[in-house]
Amino acid sequence: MEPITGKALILAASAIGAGLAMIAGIGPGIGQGYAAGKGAEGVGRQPEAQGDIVRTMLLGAAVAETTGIYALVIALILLFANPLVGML
Amino acid sequence: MEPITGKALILAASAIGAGLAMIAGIGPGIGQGYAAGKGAEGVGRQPEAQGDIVRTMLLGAAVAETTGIYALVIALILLFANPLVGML
Amino acid sequence: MEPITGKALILAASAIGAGLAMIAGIGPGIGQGYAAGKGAEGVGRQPEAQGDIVRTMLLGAAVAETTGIYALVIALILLFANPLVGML
Amino acid sequence: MEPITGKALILAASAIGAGLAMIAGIGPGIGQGYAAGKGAEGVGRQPEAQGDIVRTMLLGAAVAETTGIYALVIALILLFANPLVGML
Amino acid sequence: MEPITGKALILAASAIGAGLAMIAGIGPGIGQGYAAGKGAEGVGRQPEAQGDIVRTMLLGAAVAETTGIYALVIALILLFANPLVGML
Amino acid sequence: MEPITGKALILAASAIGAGLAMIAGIGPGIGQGYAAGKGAEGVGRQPEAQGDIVRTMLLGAAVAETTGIYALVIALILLFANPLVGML
Amino acid sequence: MEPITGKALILAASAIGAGLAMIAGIGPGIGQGYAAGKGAEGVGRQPEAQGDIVRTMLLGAAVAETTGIYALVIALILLFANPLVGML
Amino acid sequence: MEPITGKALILAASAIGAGLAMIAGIGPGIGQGYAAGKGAEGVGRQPEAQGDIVRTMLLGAAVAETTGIYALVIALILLFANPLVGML
Amino acid sequence: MEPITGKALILAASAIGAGLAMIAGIGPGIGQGYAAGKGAEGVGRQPEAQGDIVRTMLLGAAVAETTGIYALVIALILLFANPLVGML
Amino acid sequence: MDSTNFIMRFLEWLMTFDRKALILAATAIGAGFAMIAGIGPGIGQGYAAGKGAEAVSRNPKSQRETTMVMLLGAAVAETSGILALVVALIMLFGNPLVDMEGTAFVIMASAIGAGLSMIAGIGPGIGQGYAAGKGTEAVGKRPKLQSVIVRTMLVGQAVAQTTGIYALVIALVLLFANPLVRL
Ligand code: NA
Ligand code: NA
Ligand code: NA
Ligand code: NA
Ligand code: NA
Ligand code: NA
Ligand code: NA
Ligand code: NA
Ligand code: NA
Ligand code: NA
Repeated sequence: MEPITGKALILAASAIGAGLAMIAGIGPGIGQGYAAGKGAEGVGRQPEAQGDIVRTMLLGAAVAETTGIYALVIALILLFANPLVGML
Repeated sequence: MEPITGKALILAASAIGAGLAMIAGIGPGIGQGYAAGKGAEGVGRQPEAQGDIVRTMLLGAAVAETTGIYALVIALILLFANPLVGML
Repeated sequence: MEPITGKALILAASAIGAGLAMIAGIGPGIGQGYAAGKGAEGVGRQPEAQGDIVRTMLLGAAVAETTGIYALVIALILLFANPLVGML
Repeated sequence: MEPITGKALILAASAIGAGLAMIAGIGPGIGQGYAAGKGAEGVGRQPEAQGDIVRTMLLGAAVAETTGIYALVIALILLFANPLVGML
Repeated sequence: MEPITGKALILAASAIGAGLAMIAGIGPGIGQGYAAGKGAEGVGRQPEAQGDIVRTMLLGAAVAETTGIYALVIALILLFANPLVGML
Repeated sequence: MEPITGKALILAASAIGAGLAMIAGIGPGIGQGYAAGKGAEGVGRQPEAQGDIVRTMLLGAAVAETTGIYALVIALILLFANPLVGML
Repeated sequence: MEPITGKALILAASAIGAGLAMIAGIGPGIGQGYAAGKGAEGVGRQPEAQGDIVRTMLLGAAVAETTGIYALVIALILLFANPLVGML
Repeated sequence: MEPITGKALILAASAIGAGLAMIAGIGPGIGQGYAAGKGAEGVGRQPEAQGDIVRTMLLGAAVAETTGIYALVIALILLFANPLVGML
Repeated sequence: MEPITGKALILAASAIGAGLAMIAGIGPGIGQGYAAGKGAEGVGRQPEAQGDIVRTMLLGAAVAETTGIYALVIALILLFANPLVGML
Repeated sequence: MDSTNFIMRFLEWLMTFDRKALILAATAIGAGFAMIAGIGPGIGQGYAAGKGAEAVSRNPKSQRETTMVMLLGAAVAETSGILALVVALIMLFGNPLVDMEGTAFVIMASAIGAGLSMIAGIGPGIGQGYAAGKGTEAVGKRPKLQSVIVRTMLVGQAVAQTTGIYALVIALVLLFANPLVRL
């Protein structure tokens, strides 16, 4: 019978930590959706400025993506390159 | 009697981690819905620009989808290609 | 007397994981409701564009539904085709 | 003395999972309320378009209801047709 | 003296599940309040359309109530007609 | 250690369930506050319609209160007429 | 350390339940703040209607306070007139 | 058999703490997305001021990023330079 | 076998407490992003007032940062100058 | 005692710790919960900042008045953040719970309950910040009406504070006058 070891506890907590981190994705989803709506509105009003509008929308959306990427990176570290089990 | 092993604990935590990750879906849902509303408004006002408006709306919505996809990928990894049990 | 096994623990966690995943449904609910409101407003202002407005609203709402569907799929997998118990 | 069995643990977790799933109802509640407000505003401004406005509002609200229904279905499955206890 | 049985655990989890389900009430509360505000605004602007405005507001609010009712029903089932204890 | 009875566990969970249910109060608080703001705005613009505005605001706010009342009722049932302990 | 009794478990859960209930206070805080903002805006636009505006704002804010009071009452009952310990 | 040590408990909690911290990313995601939308709108209206608008948008977005960075730093400290295990 | 000490339990809880505190960062992220959007909009409208607009935006954003800093300070205290272990 | 009941086993495990350690661990989590209140002022004051920038762009001449109203309103909106910080600092540096008489388990839960309660501060923080923004906007449009606008703003903000105060009272009762430990 193999009991629960400290390593197993850390790995279990890492699964939950990875899931929690992904919740950050709510933010870019809302923010970029807002930018999409404003972009669509702007293009309807000034079709001649479409290039500038879409470029600004995408630039701003790229900035808004970062915290979603940070969270993904932390989750991937917890799942694939877990530094905590090495500290045991 | 088969007791709870470390592997079982990790797999149980993975089920909860997968569920937590999916909560990220709130974001794209709200954001893309906002874009849908703005798109519908724009099309009503400038029907002649419908193509540009819908195209911008869908481009922006695609960008807003990414964090929802990240969360889905993390959940699928936890459920189908769990790297944590291999680290035990 | 049958005690709590690892399998039971995973299945219990799967019930909670499925419940957590469904919370994602908040997003499409808010977003599509916003689109519904904007659609109704647009139809009132430009009744002649009703077809275009409703079509754009529904297209945008379909895009906004996806993360709700992802969450439903993860919950159904946890409940009906649980891959975690097979990994034990 | 009858101890806590694995089945009991799964059923207890199912009660919590059902409760968590219902939280999704926040979304349709907010979204459809927004549509209701926009519908009321529109009807006040263009009483002659009342039929179109209300019809669009209800169509959009029906779309916004879906994730609330998904959550209800998952909760009812957990409570009345629990597939997890059969997997033990 | 009677210790904690599986039945007790399920009933305890049902109390928490019922509480969690009620959180859904946030949605209709916000949404219907928005409709109330828009209704009041509309009546101030077009007092002659008061009947139509209030009727649309109440119709929309009724639609927005449903997920709050679903949650209440799940909570009442957990408290008064708990199907989980019968599955033990 | 004197074991904890099932009854005690259910009553403890009921205390937490009652607390969780009350969180629903966020919704009516936000929604009715929005209605209050729109009502104040409307009265400032059309003081002659004050009666109609306030009446519509209060009617809408009463509708928005319901899910807060549902939550209160569930909490009071858990605290004062707990049906779960009787099911043991 | 003294053993944990059933009574202690209920009282501990009551402390957490009281804390959870108070979270409801988010709602009235946001809603009444919105009303305050609209009131200040309205008074700036129509200073001659100040009395009516502030009165409507305060009436609406009083309505928005109720769910915060419900939560306070539940918390006070849990702390000072706990009916659960008497049910043991 | 290696049991769960204090060190393992701290490392497990650190995995969860890191995940919780990342949730802060919701904020910059929403805020910067709002800025992106407003930037796109502004560029559509005053294309001649594009440089100033985008520069202001990016400056403001940089300020809005800070709390997301703080959270990332805390998570990285917990994962890679955990000071808590050294305090044991 | 070295058991889990009280000190280890406090340090583990400190990791979770630090993570919870960082969630506060949602607020400044949203608020400052709103300010960034309004700043960009304002600069587009009156490019000649750019200096004043940006200065006001930054001043307001600095004020909005404080609670994110408070949270960071509490997290750093928990991680690097933990006063709780000294109270043991 | 080797119980097969995992709830009893968990509680027995908790009882292997020193009572002080249990209370202090719960305090760390409670302090973390309290800080979440900071979401509110962050959103609210950011809204006020945005409205301030907008007011300056619309009416640059009113910058002095609008900035003052923005800062005054934002200062009010800071309240819940400060209250949460103070409660967290009390818990960390002047913990009244460690020396409290009573069952450790109840005191532990009280530390977490106090922290949860403070989260209510999100609401007043957002709401008062919104009022600050609207006050700033209104003063930017009609600087001459500053006093009446600010008065209305402050009255409304005071009303919006109440649920934050209720939450503070519950937290302070749990920390300093805990009625549960005496039961
Ligand atoms: Na970002
Ligand atoms: Na994205
Ligand atoms: Na989507
Ligand atoms: Na839907
Ligand atoms: Na509904
Ligand atoms: Na209602
Ligand atoms: Na109310
Ligand atoms: Na910041
Ligand atoms: Na601040
Ligand atoms: Na209040």
